[in-house]
Amino acid sequence: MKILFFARLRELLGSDCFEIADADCPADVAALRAMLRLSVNAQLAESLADPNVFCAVNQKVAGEDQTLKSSDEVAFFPPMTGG
Amino acid sequence: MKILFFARLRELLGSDCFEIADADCPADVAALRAMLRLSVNAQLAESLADPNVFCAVNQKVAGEDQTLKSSDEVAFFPPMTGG
Amino acid sequence: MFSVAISKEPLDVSALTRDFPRSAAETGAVVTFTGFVRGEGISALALEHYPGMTEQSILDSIHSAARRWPVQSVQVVHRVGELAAGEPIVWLAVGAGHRAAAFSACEFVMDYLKISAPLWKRERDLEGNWHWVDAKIADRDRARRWGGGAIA
Amino acid sequence: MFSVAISKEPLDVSALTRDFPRSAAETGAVVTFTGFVRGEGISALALEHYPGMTEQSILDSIHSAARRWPVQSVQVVHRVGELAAGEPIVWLAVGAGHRAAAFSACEFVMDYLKISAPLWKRERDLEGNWHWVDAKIADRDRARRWGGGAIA
Repeated sequence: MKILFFARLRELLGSDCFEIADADCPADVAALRAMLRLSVNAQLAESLADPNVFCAVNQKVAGEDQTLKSSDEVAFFPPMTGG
Repeated sequence: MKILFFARLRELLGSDCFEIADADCPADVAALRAMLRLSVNAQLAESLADPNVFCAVNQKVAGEDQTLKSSDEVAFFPPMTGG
Repeated sequence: MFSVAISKEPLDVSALTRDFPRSAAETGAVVTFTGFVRGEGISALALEHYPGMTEQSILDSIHSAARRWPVQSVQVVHRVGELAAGEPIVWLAVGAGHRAAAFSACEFVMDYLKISAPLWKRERDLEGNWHWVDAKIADRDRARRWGGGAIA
Repeated sequence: MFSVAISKEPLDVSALTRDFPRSAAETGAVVTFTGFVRGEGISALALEHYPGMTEQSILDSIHSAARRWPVQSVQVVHRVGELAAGEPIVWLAVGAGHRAAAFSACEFVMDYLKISAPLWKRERDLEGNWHWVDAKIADRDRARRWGGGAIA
């Protein structure tokens, strides 16, 4: 299961994606955030705890209680600054 | 003293201006309207009595009590429909 | 940089867009409005103006907008004469640091142009007869949204 | 006719303006917005996006606008990659029968694009260092003006 990171978060990770074993797929977005925070550096862990950092599941912004399956495309990114 | 007419009023007059002797210059816009109504055809006279028909003095929209002198540029026209 | 032109020739909206003055350091937003002849039930449109007063009246609307919002450049080109369906009637552009000012000033200038610039439309119907277009109450109401003294 | 494109190449605003789809019978108003890189204190700007989600998110904003106002065509082209001061970042056009719908839909789509399209800016300062641009609270407040459920 691949987790995508964009912008500032991608830089903090040092890569544009983070892999976890499909078997370890967490139940929901909140559980995924908690799991990731244990695996990444302190700065990125802090960002993942920030409610202003979005999680998108299958390219739609998702709430903390959205359930996950290992085939989902999941991404984390900071608030948008386009336009 | 030349009085300019635009759009529908110009068509009703059959000309783009109406001349009155400088010596006959009326005191204000209201007096000019009254004077013109006696000199033009019934349809144009009716339009000149319409408060929605504008009078401009020296290219600025003027109220009924604006005073006139024979050197002023005076024009009458219907509501604007540009843009 | 405020400019107003009345044109007897067709408007080249693409060229006007290309040449609209901007500052690379300061212009963050440009909003444009183009009005077109809608061909529903008409075969042509003709526009008449009051040379001198029309230009000044549009310039007054621009200055009034510039007192309300921080705009950098405003340009208006209004067509007169006879136009076919689909041709541009008016082109207006506003450049500003940020989009809020550009949007508001552009809409404001159009609203005031509609009710205050001496311009008059005639339409030719499908039988070839010309009719003067009546002023719309809605245009007056729209301009009043901006509050009093707008042209002062 | 709704279209969204993400472009790595510079935007040709003049050509986009020329080619924007219109109906000679029905299109009375076209409003465009162009956003530019303001060069104050920066030497370059870079934009990153989320391929697929960015396009869909902008299209969602367009569909949301089209449910609120009678628009005929909406086109958005957003630049990504590295840009110099004065270069266009985004171009947006809305065609409608009348100007009120065109102005409102254009401003609405820009407001929602700002807060909902996955795009992120970095600026290079005059010393050559890159900094991520912080999201503006003002953008969120501006989008909220349009009321709830806007993207739904």
